[in-house]
Amino acid sequence: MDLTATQQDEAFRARARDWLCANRPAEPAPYDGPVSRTYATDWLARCHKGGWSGLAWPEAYGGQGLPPARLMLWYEEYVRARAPSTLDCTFVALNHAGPTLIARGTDAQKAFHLPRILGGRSIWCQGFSEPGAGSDLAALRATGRVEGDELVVNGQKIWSSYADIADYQELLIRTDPGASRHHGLSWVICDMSLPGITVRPIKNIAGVTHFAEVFYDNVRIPLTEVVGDLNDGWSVAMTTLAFERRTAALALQVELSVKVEDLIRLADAPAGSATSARLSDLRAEAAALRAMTWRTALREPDTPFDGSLVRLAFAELAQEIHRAAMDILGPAALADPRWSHDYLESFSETIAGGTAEIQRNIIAERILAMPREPRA
Amino acid sequence: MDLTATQQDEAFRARARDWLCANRPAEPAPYDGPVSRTYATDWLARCHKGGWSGLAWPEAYGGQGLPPARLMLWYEEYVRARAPSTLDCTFVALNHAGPTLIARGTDAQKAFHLPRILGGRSIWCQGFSEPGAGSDLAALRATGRVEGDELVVNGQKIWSSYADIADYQELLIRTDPGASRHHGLSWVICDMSLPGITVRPIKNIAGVTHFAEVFYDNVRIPLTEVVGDLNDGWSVAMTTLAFERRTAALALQVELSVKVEDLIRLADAPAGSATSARLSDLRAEAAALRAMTWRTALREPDTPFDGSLVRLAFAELAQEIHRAAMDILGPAALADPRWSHDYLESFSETIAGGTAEIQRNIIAERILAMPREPRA
Amino acid sequence: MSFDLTPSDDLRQILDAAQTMLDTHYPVARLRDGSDDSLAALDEFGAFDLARPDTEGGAGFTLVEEAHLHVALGRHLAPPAALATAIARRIDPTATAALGFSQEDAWLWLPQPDTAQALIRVGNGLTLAPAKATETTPALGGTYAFAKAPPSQNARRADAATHLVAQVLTSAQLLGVAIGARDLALAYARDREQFGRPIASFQAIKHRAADMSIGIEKVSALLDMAAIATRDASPDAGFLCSALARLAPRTTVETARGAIQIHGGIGFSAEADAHLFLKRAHILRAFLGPDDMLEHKAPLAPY
Amino acid sequence: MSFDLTPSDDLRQILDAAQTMLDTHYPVARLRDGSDDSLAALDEFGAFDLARPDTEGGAGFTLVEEAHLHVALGRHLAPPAALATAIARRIDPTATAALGFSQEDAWLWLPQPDTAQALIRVGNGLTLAPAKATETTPALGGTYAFAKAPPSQNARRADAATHLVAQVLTSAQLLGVAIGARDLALAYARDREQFGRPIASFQAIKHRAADMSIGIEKVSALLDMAAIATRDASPDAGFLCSALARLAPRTTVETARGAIQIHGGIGFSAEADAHLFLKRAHILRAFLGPDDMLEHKAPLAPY
Repeated sequence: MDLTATQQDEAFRARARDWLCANRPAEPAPYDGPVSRTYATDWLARCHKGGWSGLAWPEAYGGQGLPPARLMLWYEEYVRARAPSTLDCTFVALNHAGPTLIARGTDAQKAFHLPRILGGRSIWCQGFSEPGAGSDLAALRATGRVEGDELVVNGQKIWSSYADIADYQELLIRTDPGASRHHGLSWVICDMSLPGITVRPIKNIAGVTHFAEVFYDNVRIPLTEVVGDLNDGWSVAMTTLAFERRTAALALQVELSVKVEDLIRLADAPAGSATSARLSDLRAEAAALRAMTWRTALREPDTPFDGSLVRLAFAELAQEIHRAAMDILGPAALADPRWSHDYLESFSETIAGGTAEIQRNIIAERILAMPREPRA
Repeated sequence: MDLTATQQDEAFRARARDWLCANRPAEPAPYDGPVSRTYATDWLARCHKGGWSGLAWPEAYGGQGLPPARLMLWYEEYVRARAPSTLDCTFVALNHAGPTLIARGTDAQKAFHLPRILGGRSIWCQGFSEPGAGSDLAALRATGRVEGDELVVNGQKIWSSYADIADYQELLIRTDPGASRHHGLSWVICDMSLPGITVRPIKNIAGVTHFAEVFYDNVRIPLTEVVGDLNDGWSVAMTTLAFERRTAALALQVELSVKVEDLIRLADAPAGSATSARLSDLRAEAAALRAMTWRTALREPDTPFDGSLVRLAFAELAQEIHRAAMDILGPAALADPRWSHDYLESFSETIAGGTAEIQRNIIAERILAMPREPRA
Repeated sequence: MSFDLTPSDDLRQILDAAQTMLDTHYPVARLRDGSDDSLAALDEFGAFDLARPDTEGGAGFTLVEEAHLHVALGRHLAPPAALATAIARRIDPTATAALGFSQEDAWLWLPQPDTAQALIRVGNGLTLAPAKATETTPALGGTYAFAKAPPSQNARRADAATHLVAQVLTSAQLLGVAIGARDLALAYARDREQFGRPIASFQAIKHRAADMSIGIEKVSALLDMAAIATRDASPDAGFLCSALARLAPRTTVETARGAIQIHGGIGFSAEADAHLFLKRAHILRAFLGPDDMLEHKAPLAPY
Repeated sequence: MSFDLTPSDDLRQILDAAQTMLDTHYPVARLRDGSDDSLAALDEFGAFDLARPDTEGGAGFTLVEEAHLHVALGRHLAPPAALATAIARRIDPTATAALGFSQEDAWLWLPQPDTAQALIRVGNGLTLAPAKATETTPALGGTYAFAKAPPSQNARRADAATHLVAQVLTSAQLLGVAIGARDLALAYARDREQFGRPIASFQAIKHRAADMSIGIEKVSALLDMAAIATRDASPDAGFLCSALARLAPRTTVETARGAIQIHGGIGFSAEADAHLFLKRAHILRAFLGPDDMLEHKAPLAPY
């Protein structure tokens, strides 16, 4: 086991630092709406031009094919330079849709979409959750009926981030009505400009609009837009979970460490004080999260469910840091969006993509092999 | 709503204080074994002689018939005088067996047992739990077969406190093998000197022996020892839960407050320090527990299940106080029985008499009317 | 009997009447469409003069009844100025005040059409001063708007007794907020099904609800004792108010956090009301100010 | 590749061999009947010289392999002197030391037949001194016995590098104790039935086990990084060891507490092994000593 940066690593790090320093946007990112899209796509296009987009994507598909260690170095410099958060409207395309197409898409799908994604020319949103099936994807009810060479889609999705400004959607629908639970689903590329699609943005508790509800009224999608086999959508959806959790976590974890350091600086707590003890704990927790994230990135590419541990650890630490900031900074934090906005946004950490309760069930059942509950 | 002590109350308080000051034992109570019995019965006998035993029992049965407010004053003075913990081997008889006999016993049962209990002449233990039925009393399997005018008892009990030094046991057994769960149980007075009874003491994690396993091999108990009706034992067992929780809690709550004050004095933490913040929290929690206990005693004699809230609050605070002591006092606490013994004993708080998990279920289902889990 | 924690008939009647008034004029849903949140209905109800002697134009009740009224106000997320006004009347019997706190060298307050003054928390003290609605900054994701100005010279500080009253009434509102958040979460959990059963039947949800209820019960019991002790100027009033001020805000913030979590996705959206309880908890906590339990003498000392 | 967190084949072999040795000589059950807990088998295995260069009679491995060995020792609740001896060898290559800590003006240690010295935690430092088994006091309900004496004049203090090694190895043992406690609780929960199903199927138990496992995973990942950084004398070794020393004891105490709770009644009895893990956690925590994370510079600073 070794964690020594070679001369080449250090040269890479210096190159990344210099480029980021010269190119990162001066203004902070807008929270939502079309301006947030323009901001994010401009930044991605600039990264792309500089040779810094699709860092973890294979070179064959226009990516940089960087190994995890280099990704770690990049994201450390990225966050240190205070470049825009990676969790913007380009996130789904870069970390989810793109890698899914690379793994399971047809040549035509890849050729059309991958360059658009990398260059910041198309934005994707996710269409998995439904009002009746939050953490229980097996209960999805939106349908796609095969008619000739088209799917006719009806139903409703919810919690679709950036659906109001996205070009495409990864849409998971039930295409075999006879099959139950995880079977009979299909993963489809949905063009958001198709007739029959209505998007209703949902304001979140931080007052911004990332989420939307999407309604489908006889939306006709060509069968050529199905990724993987028809009715095999569950396995397609599972393909990229590991990718997302491994690489996306690297950047987000450094963001948290920086938050802690900012808070330590701002609080300026005397040694031995209750505040200093709490900040000391947060710093230790952030160091542990970094270690977990590195371990996941550098050691365990083939164990998909270990992701639940680091994911839940991340979610809880993110909330704990923002909560501590509200406790420590007092009234000053209430009207300071750096803290109160991020605090409110942090509530999504233990909800989005499966609640903390579901994550604990998964850890218990899949990693610890504890028995399932009896079904109702 | 009022909490003003009248002149008579103050006079009672002064009388209690003077008597306790003059009479409380000088030596601390031994942890276990026959010496602990002698210590406890001597003390109870002295209280009895002074007119201070059976304070909450009706006067008709030799008690003092004190209203809850007077009990509160008594226990505040009792603990302030550092009199022996009420949770000794006389506890079951005074707070459980005696009140059960008063409520449901025959005249003969009352006449024989009640004076013996009050005078410190007989010790009782509980015989409810079984190895396969910890928190699930409905799953009890020990049997009593009616043969003529006797019950023939077979089976096993566990977690029977002080069974090794007790004279009698409150024994809950299945007397109707055809009935299921809560039905067909009987509550029986079991003389611990009967042939066929074997007691195996169990050492606890604090290194002392309160608990025992009790084995019954064709133990013959006269039917006259059944309390309440045959096969109606569940309702008899439930009779005194409210009594126990209301009155016993008064003394235990003051004991906790004193622990906190002792710890505050001993830690001598600087203002603003992490330790001072933690102690400040414990003091506030102890004040809240006192308020809950008073409310239970002074306001809600007829709502049996509200007891779960105050009981769990007590259990968790007790653990938290002892845990804080171990954290704050450091290595010094490891070999100091005042702290490490009590710390280890405090683990029973969230286990004995129904685990914290069971208590939370009860609160959710009975107080908050949340639906039960589907049964396996 | 001098030891009695049973709510009196008077209290029950006041609370019944308050409930009707609050349901009519201050349903929580009113906050979704940012309706004008006037104090008029509360004023007409007599909410701000409940504990003043009838010889002085009040209703002649006590802090105990007033505390219970503020629990109900908290459940309905009544205008923050209602709390400030009830306390400010102890300083100026005609005051109608906005709620505020200090931040470094400035005062922040929540302006309201019918207030001309603000009651500002400054460290351990409270001060009443003229304050108008200047330009405002959004706070807590835009749910609140703060006015900001330098500290006024023309201010009156609250005395020690009013400080205790403020701790009692603010904690009472916090308790109400906690109860409201818990009840909202319970109602949602009973309705919402996942994996074929109501989520209220899962232990994770049940145990969280049980913990919320224990916290609520603690604060509720402590509130009664602190209100009685403050009313009667008992020697342990400071100790009890301090314990209350330490437990109430954390119980409420924790309960409101839990309520959002129990709601899942919809709890993170502004379309459910759960976040309104959380944000109010933060506002009330900031107004309640800091406290140190260890400065007080324990009631039964020396042990 | 210079970034690599995959355990080497060497490490796997050492751990396999250690496991066999520990299963044979140090099964946890040995502690129930107070058997003589000698260091002989560990010494013969080379546990105390694993990281010493082979030119100096060691096995030529590093602190990384040694840390993993101590995780295994922690799982088996190996004699506390095994930890003290491994660290003491950095001060005196022939030392065999008991584990100890200071209390006010005295030293307390856990005497053992084959130790003539004790490695004592004094505040932030470690000191090695002669120590014999004097009269002992029972500790932690009689599971341990402490010898007590005034501080020795004839003591050698550990240097800064050894201080870091002590943080790594003590935390490694704490991690092992946590894993052992968690596994014991899991095994029990799978066997034990209540209300007609294994208690491992209840969410309350599952979620607790999940939290234990997250804590264990955190400490485990941090241990690897801290051990590598300490081995390589990296600039962030102090930061990482400090983070480790802050998380490991609380994770282990919390996990061991949870293990007792999951066992229910039998967990409160001395007949189950759960309490042995809790008590060892307290001993190791006392030996690990205090730590303040904020004294260090963050690895990536300035941000």
